[in-house]
Amino acid sequence: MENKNPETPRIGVYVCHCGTNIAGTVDVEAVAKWAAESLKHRGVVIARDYKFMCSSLGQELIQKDIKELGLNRVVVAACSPHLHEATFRTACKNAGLNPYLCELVSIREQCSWIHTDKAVATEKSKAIVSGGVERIRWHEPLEPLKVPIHPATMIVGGGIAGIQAALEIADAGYPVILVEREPSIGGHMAQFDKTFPTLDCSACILTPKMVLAGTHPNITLLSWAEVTNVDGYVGNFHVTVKQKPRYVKTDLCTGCGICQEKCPKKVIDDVFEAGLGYRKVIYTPFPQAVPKYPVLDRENCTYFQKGTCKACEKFCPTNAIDFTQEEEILNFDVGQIILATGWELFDARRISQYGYGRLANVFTSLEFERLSNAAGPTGGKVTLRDGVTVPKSVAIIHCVGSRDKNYNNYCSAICCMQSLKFAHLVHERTGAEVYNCYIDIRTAAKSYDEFYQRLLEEGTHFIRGKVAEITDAARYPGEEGKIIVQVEDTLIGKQRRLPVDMVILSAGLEPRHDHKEVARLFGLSCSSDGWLIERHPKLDPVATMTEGIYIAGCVQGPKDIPASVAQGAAAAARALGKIQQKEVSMEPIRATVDQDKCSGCRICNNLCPFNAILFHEDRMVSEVNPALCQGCGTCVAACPAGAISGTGFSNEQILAQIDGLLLKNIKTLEVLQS
Amino acid sequence: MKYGYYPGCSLEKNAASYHVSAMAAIKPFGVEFVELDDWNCCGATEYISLNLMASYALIARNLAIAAKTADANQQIVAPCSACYLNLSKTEKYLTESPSLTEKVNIALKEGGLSYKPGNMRVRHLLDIVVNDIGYDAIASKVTKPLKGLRVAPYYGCMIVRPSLPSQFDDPEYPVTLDKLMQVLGATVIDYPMKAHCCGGHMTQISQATGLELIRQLLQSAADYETDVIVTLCPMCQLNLDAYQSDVNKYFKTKFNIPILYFTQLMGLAMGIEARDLGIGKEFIDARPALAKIGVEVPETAKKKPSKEELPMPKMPEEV
Amino acid sequence: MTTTDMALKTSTTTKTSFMEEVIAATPGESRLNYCIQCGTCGGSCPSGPDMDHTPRALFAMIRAGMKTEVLKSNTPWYCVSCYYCTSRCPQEIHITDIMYTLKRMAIDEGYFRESTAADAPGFSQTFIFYVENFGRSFEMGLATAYKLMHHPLDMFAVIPMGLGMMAKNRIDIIPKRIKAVDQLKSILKKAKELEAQL
Amino acid sequence: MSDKFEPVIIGFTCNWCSYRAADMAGTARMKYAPNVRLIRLMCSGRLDPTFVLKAFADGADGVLVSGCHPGDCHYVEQNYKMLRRFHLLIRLLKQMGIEPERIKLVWASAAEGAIFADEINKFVEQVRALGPLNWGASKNGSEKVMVQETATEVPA
Repeated sequence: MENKNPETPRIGVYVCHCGTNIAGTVDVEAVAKWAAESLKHRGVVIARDYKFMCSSLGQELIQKDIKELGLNRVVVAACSPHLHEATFRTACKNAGLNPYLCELVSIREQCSWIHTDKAVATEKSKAIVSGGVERIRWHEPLEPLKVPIHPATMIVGGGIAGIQAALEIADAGYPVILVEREPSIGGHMAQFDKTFPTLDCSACILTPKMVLAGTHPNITLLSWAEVTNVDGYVGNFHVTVKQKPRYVKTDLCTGCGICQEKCPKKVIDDVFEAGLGYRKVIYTPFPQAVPKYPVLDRENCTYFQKGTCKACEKFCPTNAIDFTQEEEILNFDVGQIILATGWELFDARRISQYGYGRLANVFTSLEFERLSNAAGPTGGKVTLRDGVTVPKSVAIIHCVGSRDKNYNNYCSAICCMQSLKFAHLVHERTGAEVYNCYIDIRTAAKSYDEFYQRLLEEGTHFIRGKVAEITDAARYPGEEGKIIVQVEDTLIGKQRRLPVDMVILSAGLEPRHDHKEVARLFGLSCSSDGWLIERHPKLDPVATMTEGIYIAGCVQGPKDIPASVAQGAAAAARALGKIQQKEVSMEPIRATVDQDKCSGCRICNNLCPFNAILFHEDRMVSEVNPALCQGCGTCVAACPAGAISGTGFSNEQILAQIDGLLLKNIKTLEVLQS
Repeated sequence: MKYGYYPGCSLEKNAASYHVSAMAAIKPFGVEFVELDDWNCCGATEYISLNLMASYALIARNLAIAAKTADANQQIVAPCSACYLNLSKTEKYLTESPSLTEKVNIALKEGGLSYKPGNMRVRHLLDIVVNDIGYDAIASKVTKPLKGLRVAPYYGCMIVRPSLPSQFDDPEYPVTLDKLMQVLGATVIDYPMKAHCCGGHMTQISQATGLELIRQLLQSAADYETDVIVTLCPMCQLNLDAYQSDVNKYFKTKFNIPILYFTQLMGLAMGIEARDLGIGKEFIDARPALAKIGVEVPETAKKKPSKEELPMPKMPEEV
Repeated sequence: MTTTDMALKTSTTTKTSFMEEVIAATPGESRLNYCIQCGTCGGSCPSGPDMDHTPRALFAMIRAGMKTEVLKSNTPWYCVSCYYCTSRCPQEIHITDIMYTLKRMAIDEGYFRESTAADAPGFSQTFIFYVENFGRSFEMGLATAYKLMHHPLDMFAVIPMGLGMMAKNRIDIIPKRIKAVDQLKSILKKAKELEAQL
Repeated sequence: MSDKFEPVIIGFTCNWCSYRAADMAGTARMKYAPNVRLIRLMCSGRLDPTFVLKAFADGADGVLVSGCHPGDCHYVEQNYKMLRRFHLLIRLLKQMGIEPERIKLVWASAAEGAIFADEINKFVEQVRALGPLNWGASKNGSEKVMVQETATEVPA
């Protein structure tokens, strides 16, 4: 295959020793020598080896050759491109060579580190270098794409992570649209009484932030609303939001609460009270709700069911009730999006041997949060489900639905500390004996293990064993009327039966039930567990593979309040960074359609998950929007006419690399010579 | 619908009433069981404790016979939980492991047989009754509902655990038998021990352990004032029934709970006579409980044999 | 070989660890090496209170290579095959199957005689004697032969139940026999040869 | 080096999961067979069947294709699109007289270096057992025919 590039390639090959990391297994001098001789006819002008190519001296070596030998292509054989591709491209750029004319091939992770036979590893390295040389011949100079950034940011989810992100961006002076599905922001944190490990009152630290978010001049707060569509790309997203009808005119409502007081119908509150309490049909989930306007639950409303009642309307002093309100569709242009949609509680009924739903005094963690909450259904009094009896003994079960192949593989991260907090609250409120049944106590954060120490001091009984079953079948005297927790105390190697009055299941955290739809809506991907995937698990934990969309809080994986806040702030910082740049440069790895070759078959149209391919009905050809295209190349591979090509990963480049890797370039020469 | 029928050793004699009542109860629904020709014992839980390959070969012989039985429609019904588990588990492991299948086939070849796993559905009798016949069809045939009879459905272990491909109910909190009993008009008690162990072979190996497990079960059912415990496995029936007096002696308790097969109650509700359902063979007399629903069981010759009595002659097979 | 296997190999000095032996002798993927010692099995086991080691403890001992102690344990013999452990295990370990493996190993290597359940194999062997020679199990023979061999004094205790079984016509006095006993015998003979080669 | 046949295998990885799995195997110094030479694509969805045919024509004895696990694709679902193509490709290879065992698909997440290494070892043995392909040589010069013309896509 001959190069169609007009330019005659002048290629420099640089083979790195990486100390002994590569040189220990690969004869790097031999590789460089071979490249200089055997690939000369392929345009290799110079081939060198050096101790550490990535050092400034190594980079200078390349830069010097570019200038002095007039190199127009560079191949570096060293570590993985994920480590140093940017380093060498920048070095080339600084020497006046377009950075995309530099290719880094890996002979460390892909060769020296995984093999032991030096001869074999050296031969493989030669093939890898040869592949790089053939490939770079087809590279073209590329320029990053520049896209303007709209200064507004949309934040989806008004829990603590979303609130934090909203405040950070708003305080920096940029507009935020905060969308919350429930009537009030606050999320799960608003349901808690105390927060570990300091035992601050959750409401005391959360409500001021909620109020700020509700009143901030730069924040548009949309509660009782959901995102229904997302179009566009980084810097220019168009988001459609459905505002569900509140049946309350927010411009008239003062939040006085008379409607709630007068509403004659009570229903079980499955959301805020976790099913442990009641709310009215017209309601704010809790007194400090933000915004303060109530929501009328149409499904349960007597007026909507039977056509009479209207108590709320009759008593409203400002005539704010409006039964004719309808769903509204709102459209927003934003530059970036932060997703902070949070988590849901594992359904403990799935573990039928734990008896939740059958045994009255088995509670979930969220139920206990409400039970212990001063504003909860019992006013903070810890009682059995009869609402009166104070338990004398309580068992707290860790890892319910977590670390279990039958349910969720992952550790829910917060349950150990949460269970310790519960143990403390039970001690404090009831003086009951408390048994914590755990597999491992995981208290790996600042001041967490100290809290564990404190619980030991308080006399909590710690039993190391995953609970086998919870039953009301009394077997021995003393078990009648109790709930019996059967567990192996693994530290003594014996089965134990703990007769207790109350059991709290520390149920794990799960992705929201609609996580798949959310991922699809925003063009993101989730792991097999259902959590959204970050761009890099360590080095880029809040960005996603979609430019301009970030994730914060538990939507990325189970985490506690401090970590959620940190991620909210981190996501905001990433968004602010882009806003300040006013425009964003994007990797120019994109697909393009040769309009002359396109037959208009539209096969590519449906393949693109980012809707980057438009079809021009008038001309019957497809076109790729470079700002939407993420460069995966699926359309390139699919185009039957060969009309689509991918910059950075073109057919020519890859086919040439195959030739190179199989040393076809050398063999052809040998055939010619013979 | 026709199925291959694997009665298992117990149903030949000890649990003959299970076999008789099952046949009587399914007959009105047009379901036909074709007994596998010259089947052999499944090895219970004992053979696998001694010899792995032999135990798989033993069970595979039955699977091979079933596969050859045209009328079996690639389905085997086992009324005994242990037989069901052994057949189903072997089918699963053979399907998953070609090397195990290869060895088993080398052994089968000695007997002129071979078996290709992957197509056989092994099913418990209860599965056929509740899923293939169905609650609605059964409800339509109930002529004498078990009104007022307090029934404790007892599942035991091996039809609900481990999770095999043939599993049809929850491993911890099964409900199919509960629903069936409700359809028959009984008052079903929801007691926590319904899927716990009946003691299995522990009555033989460590009496104290075995009797304690039986006691726990009887205690829980008695706490809920049950009239009768209904089972679906001959081993469970034998343990709870035959050892009940030993439990009473050992723990100084006074349990007197009859243990019947679910097919027997099904038959009664459908108006079949007690004597045609093998009722009367239990150690714990079921007559007082059944009298509550107006079922009369004809007197059997003997109530309690005394020590002096000589063995009875072998009786002819029941119809 | 998976990398897990490699890690195990290097962590022990012996050529094959006891745990590897147990895994190799268990059909299917036993997942024994995934045990996190949570105790779900020990907590669930109906005979747990009477075992000298809970299943969990036994697995730790297998890991530690305590072969003699493991095979002398009464734990596998007290397993009632209720499958609660297997069904509940958060690591999906085939615990019941491993118990069967340990029983076979204990018999093969003779350790069972030293366990507190020394008679249990006798029960299995008596049961199987009838299965192998008649194709069917035989309760009467099982009860008398096993009791006579292992608990002669209990023989009198089982008489009332035996008589009761007879009175209710629930027990055969002579064993039933399948037609193709010879065919079955040759199948089992071959299977045992294959087992011995393992 | 022994005299046994050492197959040459071209491996295609995606940029996000499987290439990183290979990196991970390297970083962890896992040792595995040296017969595979990798080409990094942005996504397994980029895999044009032409690439595979080209590799065989150029003398490769086997081709390894790898991507993110289903559901984990960094481009949402492009690995599924590759999967569809992969099945068609196997049919095509059969028609061309190439044993389907010469091509293998491996899902590997960025954390599964061990799995990646294991799968490569297994695949190398599999291809070794098949022996050399010599497809390019036997077709002598006809390789140009199969480049570019064979890439087809079945609509979703």
